[in-house]
Amino acid sequence: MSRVTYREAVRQGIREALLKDPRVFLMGEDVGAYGGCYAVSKGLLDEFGADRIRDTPLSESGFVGAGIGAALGGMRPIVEIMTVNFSLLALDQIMNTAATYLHMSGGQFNVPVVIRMATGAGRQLAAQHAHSLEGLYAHIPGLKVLTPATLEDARGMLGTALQDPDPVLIFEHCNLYNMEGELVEDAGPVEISHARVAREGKDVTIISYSASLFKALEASNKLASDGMDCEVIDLRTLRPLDSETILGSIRKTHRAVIVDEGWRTGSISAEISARIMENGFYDLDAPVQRVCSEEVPIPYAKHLEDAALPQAEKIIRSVRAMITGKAA
Amino acid sequence: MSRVTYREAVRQGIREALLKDPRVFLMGEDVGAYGGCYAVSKGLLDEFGADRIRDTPLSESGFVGAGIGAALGGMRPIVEIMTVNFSLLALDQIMNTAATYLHMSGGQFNVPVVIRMATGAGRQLAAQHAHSLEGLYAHIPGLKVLTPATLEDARGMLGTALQDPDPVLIFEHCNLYNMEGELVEDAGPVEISHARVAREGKDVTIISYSASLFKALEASNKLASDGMDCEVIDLRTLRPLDSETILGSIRKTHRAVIVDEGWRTGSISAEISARIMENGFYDLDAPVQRVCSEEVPIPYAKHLEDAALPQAEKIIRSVRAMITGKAA
Amino acid sequence: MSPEHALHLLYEMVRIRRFEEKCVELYSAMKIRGFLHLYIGEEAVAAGVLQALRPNDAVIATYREHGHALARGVSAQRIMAEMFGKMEGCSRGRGGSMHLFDAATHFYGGNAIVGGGLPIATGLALAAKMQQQERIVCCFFGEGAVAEGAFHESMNLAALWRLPVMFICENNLYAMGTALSRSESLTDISAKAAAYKVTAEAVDGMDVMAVDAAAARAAASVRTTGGPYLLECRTYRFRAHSMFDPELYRPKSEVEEWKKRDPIPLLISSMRREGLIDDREIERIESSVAAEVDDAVAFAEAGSLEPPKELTRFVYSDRRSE
Amino acid sequence: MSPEHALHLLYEMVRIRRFEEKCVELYSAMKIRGFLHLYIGEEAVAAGVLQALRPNDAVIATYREHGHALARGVSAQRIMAEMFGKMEGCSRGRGGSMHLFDAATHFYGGNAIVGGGLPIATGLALAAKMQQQERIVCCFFGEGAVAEGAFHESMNLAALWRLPVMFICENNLYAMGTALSRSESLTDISAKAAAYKVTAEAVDGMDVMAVDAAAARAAASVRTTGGPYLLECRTYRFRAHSMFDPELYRPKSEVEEWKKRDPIPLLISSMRREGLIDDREIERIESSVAAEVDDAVAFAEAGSLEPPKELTRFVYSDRRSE
Ligand SMILES: Cc1ncc(C[n+]2csc(CCOP(=O)(O)OP(=O)(O)O)c2C)c(N)n1
Ligand SMILES: Cc1ncc(C[n+]2csc(CCOP(=O)(O)OP(=O)(O)O)c2C)c(N)n1
Ligand SMILES: [Mg+2]
Ligand SMILES: [Mg+2]
Repeated sequence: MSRVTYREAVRQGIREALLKDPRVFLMGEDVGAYGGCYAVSKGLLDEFGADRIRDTPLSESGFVGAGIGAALGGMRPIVEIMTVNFSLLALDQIMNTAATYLHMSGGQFNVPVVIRMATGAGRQLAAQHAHSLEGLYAHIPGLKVLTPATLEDARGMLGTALQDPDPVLIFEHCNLYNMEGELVEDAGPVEISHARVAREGKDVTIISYSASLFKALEASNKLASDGMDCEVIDLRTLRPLDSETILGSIRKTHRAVIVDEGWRTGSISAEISARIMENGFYDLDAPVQRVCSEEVPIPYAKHLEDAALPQAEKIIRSVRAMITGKAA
Repeated sequence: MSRVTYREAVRQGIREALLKDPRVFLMGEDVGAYGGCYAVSKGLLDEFGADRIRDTPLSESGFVGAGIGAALGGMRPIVEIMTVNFSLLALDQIMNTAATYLHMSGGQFNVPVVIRMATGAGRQLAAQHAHSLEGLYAHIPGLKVLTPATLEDARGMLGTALQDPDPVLIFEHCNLYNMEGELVEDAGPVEISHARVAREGKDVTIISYSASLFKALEASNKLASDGMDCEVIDLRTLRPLDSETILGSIRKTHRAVIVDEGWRTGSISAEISARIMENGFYDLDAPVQRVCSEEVPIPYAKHLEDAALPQAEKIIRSVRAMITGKAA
Repeated sequence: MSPEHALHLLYEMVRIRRFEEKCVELYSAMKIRGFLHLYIGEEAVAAGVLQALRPNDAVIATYREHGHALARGVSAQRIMAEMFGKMEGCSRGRGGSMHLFDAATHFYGGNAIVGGGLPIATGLALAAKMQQQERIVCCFFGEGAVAEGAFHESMNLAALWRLPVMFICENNLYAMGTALSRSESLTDISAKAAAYKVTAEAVDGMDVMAVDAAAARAAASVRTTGGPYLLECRTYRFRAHSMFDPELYRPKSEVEEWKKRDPIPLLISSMRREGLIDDREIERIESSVAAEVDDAVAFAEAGSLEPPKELTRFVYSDRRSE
Repeated sequence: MSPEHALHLLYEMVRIRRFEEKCVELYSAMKIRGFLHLYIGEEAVAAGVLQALRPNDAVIATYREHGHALARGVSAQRIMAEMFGKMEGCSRGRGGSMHLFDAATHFYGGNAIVGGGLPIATGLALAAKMQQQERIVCCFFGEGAVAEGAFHESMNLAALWRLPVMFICENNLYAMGTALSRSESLTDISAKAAAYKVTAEAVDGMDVMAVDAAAARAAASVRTTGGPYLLECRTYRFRAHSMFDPELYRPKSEVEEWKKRDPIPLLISSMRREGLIDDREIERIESSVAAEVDDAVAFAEAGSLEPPKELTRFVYSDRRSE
């Protein structure tokens, strides 16, 4: 075991992949000389050279498309997009090309590309740098969408993604990069088809992912001292969603609150609620609730940004209201 | 009253706006000399000239951005994007700029742009021309999202959208353009804040919009002959969603099926189900169900395309199962 | 140019022409549906350019790609079956006319997002370079695509990274109904290459011999330097943009004028002048092509429909990656 | 150039410099948060270019826009209050350093999507043209933005439609850590304008007099012809890209070399040579600027926070459109 940050865990995952498979390379804006906008790839240029740690011009559509093409051509590119908002410039390539290639070609051409990007708010970066669009990507057939919240997943999901024959998107929450913890030195790929019960409990299930998971856990701890025992699920993978783990938990707790940094309307939390509706309705003692971001472009001012995001306090209020049966 | 197609109704709406307000102009690929890829703007170039019926180069991001800029500069542009899939090329401008401008500027700069596009499948156009992404757009705060299904709305929503100070997106289903019906000659703007009960009924509420509405109505007619009385709601506007009309209907029928041509996971139908969960749970006699598109890039072959889309048959099966209490 | 090569070029052009004429019939007969974009008039481009490729090279084309697929060696049977929506089609019926794919000939499609193929071609070339493969990538696109950001970003990337891409601009003067002069402030497409330090050339796209020679130069340059090349082929589409196009945007006389430069008669007369062909030979070509086309139609007719339960197959791969 | 104008240019540059030096302090003191991109070293560009604008002209800038906002006449108080996240800020605290807006001076922001401002500027110019307004639009962007498709699409649109846009490329040789030679195959930015038939010029961006003169030429051209102009200002950023940048990508010596061409001392020495300024005058400028900056900070400190219940205000307009 050694003490590492989430940032280092991601870097270890990249490094390991580069060492293991000569087809793997990293490309994106400032991944090389600058060391990565969130310093994830610092040092890798020196170790692997400019061919495999490939700085790109500012051309999101172009270099994401080039990553897709390189994957078609036999490489295993890891394409980094600095921030989820900029990925919209490349969404055409991701949805119209990467996600359709295999199907449109009747199974002939698969696209083993991995696209990583920073997501989320909390750093006062305002309305063009701080959204949570992983739920939007989870809408797209042909993609897989991973949202590592732990050090194990930050490191391990990348390896798993690279073994996948199809396009995989990995969303790293910008507020997690500095999170520290213990990680075994030879931590390898992790499975990505199951959600994880991050905390066992019996009174209510809190379903979350990415940085919001820690707000859910914080809320659970406070609620525990009030005698409310929450089960907390880390979804880990948003597409395909592991409905079974969610439904299994609800069969036990009969209540659920979903915590999601995405804007409420049309968020992945809506999908989860709908699935519980369809498959867990008769297990429910109370309607499923959502704690999401307010429907607003993320504002700069700290107090407004805080007010826009799901917070432990809001989760607590929602759980409490559900258990006591009083409106939140 | 006169007999017109949906296409003509849209054209009338555009023409009326051009006649009424010198700030209005239409821009997009082939809106002029070609007459519009779905022939919507045929004849308008001759009537209004190349300045106001403005053909653009193939530059979705550029001309949508220019439309936003022109709106900021005092014009009232109607920007046409040929097909929803191509709108992804402009999504950065729509989400990061149009939808954020007013908020980011602290209320100083509003963006009165209207963006129209064709959406939907059913014409064997395959995986890069046939998706239904209006639900995805409905996720974005700062936008309004309209989905006219009737001739009145096809014509009237445009006028209303142009009166709106903020960005409005209008999705015209490509399979509706040839739909014919009667329309009063001076049909004007319509209100856009309410859903419409397209058919009254008492046993189950079918919630739909755009072209799927007609599948819902077809299903209702067949179900009526079996003694099942469906209420059918035409959502009309996906953002902001009129939850009240939905919930009101469910308070009466206690059952709901949502029909949506979007891919199931993360669709607008998920949002509707989640809202019913949150606000109509205790009114429900059975869990809300969804009939959506299969999660697949739309295939070319007719039988596969048909199999991918929501069909009256599937709606009937879903309603029947719900009412009889047997699994669909 | 050798007589055999000239004959081969003629044969390829006639194949494309007759194949597509049949497609029109089949569209009217509702056997083919969706969008159908004809290449008629532009055959010299695909026929000429693809001569410069080797088996391992990769091709990226647009939605107007019957000609490229045929000239690249994708079987006419499987192309036709694709347009019939049959399982035996080159995309198993999932793609249709706009999305022809064939792994065996490294035919990477069939991309219907205008400009969308350029970044993909750039990436394929990057993969070839990083793996030190003897491969160049040939990327076709229309002059309309030049206005898209994808053109700009891809040209820059390919030049900056010195990638082996042969960019082939099929300048047929119109993007749907938009004339070049209404889509580009500078209408000389090949001149734009200078903004990226890319070598470029414009060629008469109705003269298949000229295209063939220019493509050979382009391919040689790409193979030797390892860097990109832009070849602008000046051509013309004789038919409507697609089957839905009323052609309001150009005078019939313009079309007629261009038809005088129809690449097939043009080649035939030049071959005749040099005594390389006679009527018997032309008939032989026509009947051989007719047989191939009939055979393709028969194959397509006899094909089967993918069972609907297979609908969601190929959304994801069945297997894990190696 | 008149002595008054030279003094004014100096004053503007010093204002920007001192204002930003204060920002650095305030960032360390955690009064300012988020991303903070400093313009220090590049002041001659904003100060020089904005002289060419008239009150009704419109400005679009990037996330590195303190200088442009100040030189355009947005109040230092309101800019500082914005960075403090206060209601009195020029974007009511919602934008921060990257999103300064001001309707009164037609300052349309503050766009933090690299290249994202170019289409908007093009559209503003289209609106001006269609309404026959006497207005040009001035659009700032970095050399890194030139690689984006938005540059290509906007240049073409502006040229094709003959729109009054002054495109100002601030070529500071780096896009974050990416040197120009690693982002562009052709590093001569102004030469790219030829691909769009746009008139262009490159100017020494450290020489405010030269910038001022070039901008005057550019603006005159745009006003007379109604069409676009590309002005490339060759400059250098003295500080890190943002407060998080360890500057691994360039040698300190390179920065030192460029600092010898610091636009402020450069102007001062040239003014001294011509006897246009003395130490007293410089002191007067410095103290006047210091007062303005202090006043801005005091204003920001005294400002208030928007009540959180107002969070979702301005997602949509309160009123209907006229
Ligand atoms: C991104 C995008 N925008 C619009 C379209 C619709 N469209 C299909 S073909 C076409 C014209 C393309 O013209 P050009 O590139 O010159 O090729 P050509 O059809 O002339 O061969 C248009 C506008 C599209 N398919 N993709
Ligand atoms: C579309 C997009 N991609 C990436 C970024 C992250 N980013 C912010 S500034 C910057 C460098 C831009 O360089 P340049 O255009 O030269 O302007 P400069 O910062 O040098 O003034 C990058 C990559 C962004 N904001 N937007
Ligand atoms: Mg063309
Ligand atoms: Mg720069």
